[in-house]
Amino acid sequence: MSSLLQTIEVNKQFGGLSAVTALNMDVQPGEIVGLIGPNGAGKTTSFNLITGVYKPTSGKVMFDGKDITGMKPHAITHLGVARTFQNIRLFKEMSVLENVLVAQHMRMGTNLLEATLRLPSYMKKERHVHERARALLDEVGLSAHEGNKATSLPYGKQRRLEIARALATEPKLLFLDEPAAGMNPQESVELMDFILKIRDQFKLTIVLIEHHMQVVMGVCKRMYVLDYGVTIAHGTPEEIQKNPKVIEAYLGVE
Amino acid sequence: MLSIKNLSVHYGGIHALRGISLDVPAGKIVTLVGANGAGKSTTLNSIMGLVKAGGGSVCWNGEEILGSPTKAIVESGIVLVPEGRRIFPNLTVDENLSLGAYARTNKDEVEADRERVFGLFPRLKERHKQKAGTFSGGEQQMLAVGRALMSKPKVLMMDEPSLGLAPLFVGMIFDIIRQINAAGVTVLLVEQNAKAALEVADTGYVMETGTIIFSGNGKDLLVDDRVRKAYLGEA
Amino acid sequence: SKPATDSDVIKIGVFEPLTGANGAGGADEYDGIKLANKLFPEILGKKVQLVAVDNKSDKVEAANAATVLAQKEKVNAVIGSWGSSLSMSGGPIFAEAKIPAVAVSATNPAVTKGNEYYFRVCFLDPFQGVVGATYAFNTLKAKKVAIIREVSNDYSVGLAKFFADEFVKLTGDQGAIVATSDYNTGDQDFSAQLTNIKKFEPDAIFAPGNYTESALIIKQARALGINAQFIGGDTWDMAAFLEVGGPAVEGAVFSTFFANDVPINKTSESFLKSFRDEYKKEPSAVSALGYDAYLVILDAIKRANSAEPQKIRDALTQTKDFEGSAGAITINAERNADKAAVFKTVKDGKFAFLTTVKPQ
Amino acid sequence: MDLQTFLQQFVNALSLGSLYALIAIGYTMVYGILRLINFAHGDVFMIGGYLAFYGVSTFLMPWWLAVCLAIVVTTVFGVGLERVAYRPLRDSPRISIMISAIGASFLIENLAIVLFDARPKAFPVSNLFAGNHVIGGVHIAAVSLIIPVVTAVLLAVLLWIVHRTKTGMAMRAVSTDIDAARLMAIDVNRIVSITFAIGSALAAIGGILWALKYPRLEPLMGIMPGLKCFIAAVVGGIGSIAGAVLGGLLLGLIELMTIAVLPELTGYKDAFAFVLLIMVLLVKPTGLLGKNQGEKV
Amino acid sequence: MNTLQKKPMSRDAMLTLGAAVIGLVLLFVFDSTFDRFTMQIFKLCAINIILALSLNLINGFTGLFSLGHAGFMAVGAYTCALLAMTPDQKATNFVLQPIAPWLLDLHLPFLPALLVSGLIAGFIGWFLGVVALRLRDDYLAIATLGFSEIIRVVLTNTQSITNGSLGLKGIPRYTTMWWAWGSAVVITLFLVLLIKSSYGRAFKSIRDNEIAAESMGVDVFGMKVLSFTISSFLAGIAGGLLAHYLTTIDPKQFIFLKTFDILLIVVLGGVGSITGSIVAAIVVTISMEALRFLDGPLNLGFMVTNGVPGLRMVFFSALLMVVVIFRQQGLMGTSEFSWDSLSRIGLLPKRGPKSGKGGE
Ligand SMILES: Nc1ncnc2c1ncn2[C@@H]1O[C@H](COP(=O)(O)OP(=O)(O)OP(=O)(O)O)[C@@H](O)[C@H]1O
Ligand SMILES: Nc1ncnc2c1ncn2[C@@H]1O[C@H](COP(=O)(O)OP(=O)(O)OP(=O)(O)O)[C@@H](O)[C@H]1O
Ligand SMILES: [Mg+2]
Ligand SMILES: [Mg+2]
Repeated sequence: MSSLLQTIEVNKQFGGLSAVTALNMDVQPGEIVGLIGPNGAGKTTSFNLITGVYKPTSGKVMFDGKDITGMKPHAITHLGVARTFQNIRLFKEMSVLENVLVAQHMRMGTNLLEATLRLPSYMKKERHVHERARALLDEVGLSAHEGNKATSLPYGKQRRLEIARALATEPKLLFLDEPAAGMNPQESVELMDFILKIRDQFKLTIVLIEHHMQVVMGVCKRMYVLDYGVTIAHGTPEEIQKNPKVIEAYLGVE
Repeated sequence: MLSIKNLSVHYGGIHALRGISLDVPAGKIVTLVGANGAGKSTTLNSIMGLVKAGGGSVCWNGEEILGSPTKAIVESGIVLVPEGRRIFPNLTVDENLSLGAYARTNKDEVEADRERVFGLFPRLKERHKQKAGTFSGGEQQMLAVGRALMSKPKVLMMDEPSLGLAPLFVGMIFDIIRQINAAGVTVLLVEQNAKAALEVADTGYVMETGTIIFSGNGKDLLVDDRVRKAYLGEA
Repeated sequence: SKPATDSDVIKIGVFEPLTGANGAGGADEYDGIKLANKLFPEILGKKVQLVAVDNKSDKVEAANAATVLAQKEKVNAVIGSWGSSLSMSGGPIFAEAKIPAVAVSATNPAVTKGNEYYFRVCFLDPFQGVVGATYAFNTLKAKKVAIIREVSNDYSVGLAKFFADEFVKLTGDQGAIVATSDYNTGDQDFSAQLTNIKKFEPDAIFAPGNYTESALIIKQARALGINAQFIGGDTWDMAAFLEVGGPAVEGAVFSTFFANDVPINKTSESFLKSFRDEYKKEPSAVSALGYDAYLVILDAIKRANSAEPQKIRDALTQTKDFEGSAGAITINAERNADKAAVFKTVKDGKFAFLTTVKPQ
Repeated sequence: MDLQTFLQQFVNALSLGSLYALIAIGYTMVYGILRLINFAHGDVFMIGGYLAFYGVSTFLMPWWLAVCLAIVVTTVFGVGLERVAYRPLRDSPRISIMISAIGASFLIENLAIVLFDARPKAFPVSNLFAGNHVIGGVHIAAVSLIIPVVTAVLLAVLLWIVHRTKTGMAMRAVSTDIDAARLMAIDVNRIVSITFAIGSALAAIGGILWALKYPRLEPLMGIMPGLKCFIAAVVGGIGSIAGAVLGGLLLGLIELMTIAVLPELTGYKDAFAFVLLIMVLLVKPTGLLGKNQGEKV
Repeated sequence: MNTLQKKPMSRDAMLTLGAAVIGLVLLFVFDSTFDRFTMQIFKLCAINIILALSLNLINGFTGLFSLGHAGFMAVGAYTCALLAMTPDQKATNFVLQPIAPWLLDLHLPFLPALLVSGLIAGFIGWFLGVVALRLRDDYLAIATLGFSEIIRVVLTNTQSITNGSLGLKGIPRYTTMWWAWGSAVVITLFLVLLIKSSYGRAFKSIRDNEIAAESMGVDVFGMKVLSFTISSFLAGIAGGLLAHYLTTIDPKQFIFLKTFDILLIVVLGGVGSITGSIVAAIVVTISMEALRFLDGPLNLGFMVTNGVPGLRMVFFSALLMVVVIFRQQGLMGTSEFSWDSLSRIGLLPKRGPKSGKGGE
């Protein structure tokens, strides 16, 4: 099977700092892949490089057979890549429902005229995206909050809203940056089930950054370990847990 | 001793602290562990007066300090090493350290303390004229700790000092915490790295979504099943 | 409220910029109007009340202010405004309300053109430009003139054009205007323009524009070693021109409406005396004109024997040889005053009368 | 253009540019610390000029006393302005603070119109500054010699304060991270007040020098110089003192030398500053000496 | 409107329709009973509403700090005036330098002229947007302010097209009550629908978090340019209406301070609230007139002061500061008028239609 995502020797430097060095990731359709490593290892930066937020200093990013290196984030999203953010980035002044609706704007394919004149063609699409948005909110258990301001939600629910919003862009590939952060152990377990469920339901491929080992080990078939921007290991959870380099750099000696 | 009662903080709609209470006895190391967003940083920031508390009290040696300006709190001997280091990147190491001693007037004592910090972190001495922004993460963390020590703290509060540090440095930071504490400074430590933190701590508090869910002796907590499962990533 | 004509007071609107960029000019005109009102507070047995609105040197405000006078205050006549463009902003509003307006010092031809209700007691820019050029050519014997104009000021641009056309005609030399430089209202540094002009070694420099900018221009020109004769227009006739310019403006000549050192008639004498008593300062030309505008309206009311706006307007068109403080006023068919221009110079830090030039 | 004309134009430009530079420094200091476009800076500048004027002409003080008093009173005024109009908004959205600055600017201008009268006043220039020198056919006004000297001296003093004193260190700390500065027991309000004091004193000096060079005062005289000097500060890289000086000089040069070379563009002079600004920003969005502060995602 | 009515009538739609009808009747009543002054102010309210709304679209809803509005207004005002004036009217204006021949005979009825002025302003907005929208925050603010000043300077200097500083006068007074309020209502409706549409959500998402918006598939740059273009288009329309309201325009009145005036309205009303902008535009426009008494002599009961010109502006700016400091979110914050909010406070049956225009 051909890879859905491939990064080829991707590098990123900030001034003198090498945040990511020679990243070679390969993700097959339907997989759930983990990305772990100490703070500042370059995990979030890797996400940013793939989703177009940063431009790689060198290297190539291939998605679904296309070279997407240096494309604008919205164009990459258009191709079917979605993400959540480590430091939550919701649309603060907008309602929970609107947050999800925005994410569908791109897929609506309306023009300004039909949207402001509310032509029947637009109203049909509008009804459709509302239905979908509500379904997604239902999925993440936020239906009751749809009219509230996004920032009024508690932390854990904000995270779920971020996921719902990302799903609304109809991605093939989903990047989750520390989705379990701020969730208690019980919620984390539920999150594992949720991730597996959406993968099947939406036919997703998922790449996951997570410090919560229980979650990562539980859902990922394969994982990459970064340290100082360098990929120090990759393999199955079992292999990773035993890898001495990983234990030294990240997991710590038990 | 520093004693916090029923402290509560809101950020707009978010109830970040829901009335937490904890004690930091003089001369001890107390640690606060918990997941991302549990409210650990908020606790420290509201003690320092950087975040406005919605209610509760913070007593320091019997005096209420909640609501005092940050300047007064620092001068009374409580010092914070903030999350993410927050060193001044455009200033040199020397200037950063001098800022730590900003409120102090006795030049000789300040110079003596500067030497002490340099003794602790020889790396800083080597590069004392360098701009702090060009430092690696570990070096920046040393500077942040050194800068805090320059203000001659009675209570040193540290917010995730091991953040972004190589394991080697992490070990070193915890050694330094022990050293500082041994010199008579009370330490309130916030850590993601719960294991290391609980190992050095006399007392540990575990936080979850704005409340303290349990507390106890550091070593006891280390072997506590709930802690092992939730925070140490051990099944 | 009841129409003013039925009541005991006659309202005269004062439509002036009391604040903003033209505030100084507006205030000077207002001084003259207030003085006239104090000396001649009644006509036809009715009290004359001044209603001042500030048009803030701003066109939108001017339109509003004019509407206040015309519609809310229902004034019988209007005096003002300093600044032709502000007058033009109010013009259509007065015309629609059929209320006569008398401009004091608005010299732009367009103010009264096509507006049956707008009059003025001063001469026009084309006239002023022509007499300026004539003076430069005949009296100053200038052959080469440079012009520096305030490009964002319609008055200045217009005057420069009328001057240039006439001067070229007089000399018969297409290149008689050796340089034309521009600056903007409020500019304070003219050194670059002046240095450029200096190269052409003109005999005279025509610099129509606001008095403060003009004074600074002359000052900077002298500092750059330019010794050419400066010629200007009526806007220089302000005490502040002397104060800002200091010794540098010594010898500058300009055309204006009125000379306070040489009273031309009885009205001038009494105006000068009362003005000095009232304000303890020398009147500027526009104060005299403001005074005259008020008197011209009163005269029209008297002749019409009515304070009805339409009747005042009709009487105004008949104004003939009215002795104003700044000379005789005859309103012509274009509702403009045929008036002589006065040339003044600066001598020993004061304005000094040079000559009078009558319209052909 | 012959050499003499060129030199004359160049001297003109330097003289104007160093005056711009002087005012731009005050702008950049305030902006660097608070990220506030202090639209009222030009009005503080105007107040400085008027105070010196009243000192000399109404209270008949010797000019040096009038100048010193004007600087002191303007400084107090600037500090007061910060207290009343900006401090209550320190943690508010940027647009609120900027509106407050615009409001303050309107208020000062309108108050000045009521108090000082809209009519321009002639600034009494002491004979000390009224002279004129001719060097090699190039005419230089005495003020034009003084201004660059004052600018250079003030630049040196400021660089010393900012880089060599404890207060300066605190200023730099506040400008990078207010909360971290608080943690150092720095009294942020005091530092901000000091910054405003310096900024206002510079504005007063600028206003007085301006009035010496262009001896005319009017309530709205600060608007255009204020805007242009802000542009100079942005062009140089906002927050950078050396950048402000560079920007000011550059602006003076561009404004006057463009006219010198292309006299037919004189009418467009007011647009040069903006064209320069936009070109610089498009090439280097943080100004010539500005530092890039990207957002970390 | 049509599409709204096609849907089955909800309570809100009926209320809205009712309010619209009452509004229409009131407008008619006002038009035939109000005096000219009141109408003049009333019309200005409508123009200010359009200006405030268009600036709010870019500053409030899209979160871009733009200070270039005066320039786009100027473009609209000049375009509309030059197109709607007859060749004769134009020729009389261009006294100094003849009008460019191609422009002389270009003549359109008011509506097409107004639309073209919007389109040209929009086009310029689009072009400048593509250039400037790479900048952010203060840098964008100062660059857009710069563009607006450049436009003004160009208008001052292109004499054969704009008549330079002389400006244009005698512009037909086409802006009747119906045109002013008609445009205001149509534009309000357009903006309400736009903001409620998917595009409106995209704009707001950029304001709230640009990086997230980009990552959610919103073409941030394209959307910014779109919002900027629409805003310029509307400013151009407002400029056109203003030209035919004032009947005279010149470049000076479009100085950048004009943008600040509009910005103040937006901020007073609440950045990001359509209702707020409308209410504030009306309140500010009316109170500027209502406070005019401050400039005249004041009777304080115990004493009568002399007129202090400028006091009104002092009072107004002080008021503004108080609002900004003590109620930072403005009158409305980001909330909008809705029928529900009325019924919640039990006011619904008694509500007048004027505020009903707010945000149906
Ligand atoms: N915009 C930026 N400018 C400069 N340096 C940056 C930028 N973004 C990231 N970095 C640096 O790149 C390095 C990697 O950061 P990154 O956020 O990718 O770490 P991470 O692995 O996601 O860590 P964490 O677990 O803390 O989220 C860090 O040293 C960080 O400071
Ligand atoms: N300035 C702020 N504005 C709004 N919400 C905030 C702010 N700072 C923190 N919060 C919220 O308050 C809650 C507690 O945050 P806090 O930073 O105290 O957590 P923490 O325990 O220190 O987490 P971490 O391990 O990530 O440092 C979180 O939900 C966070 O999103
Ligand atoms: Mg990360
Ligand atoms: Mg924290």
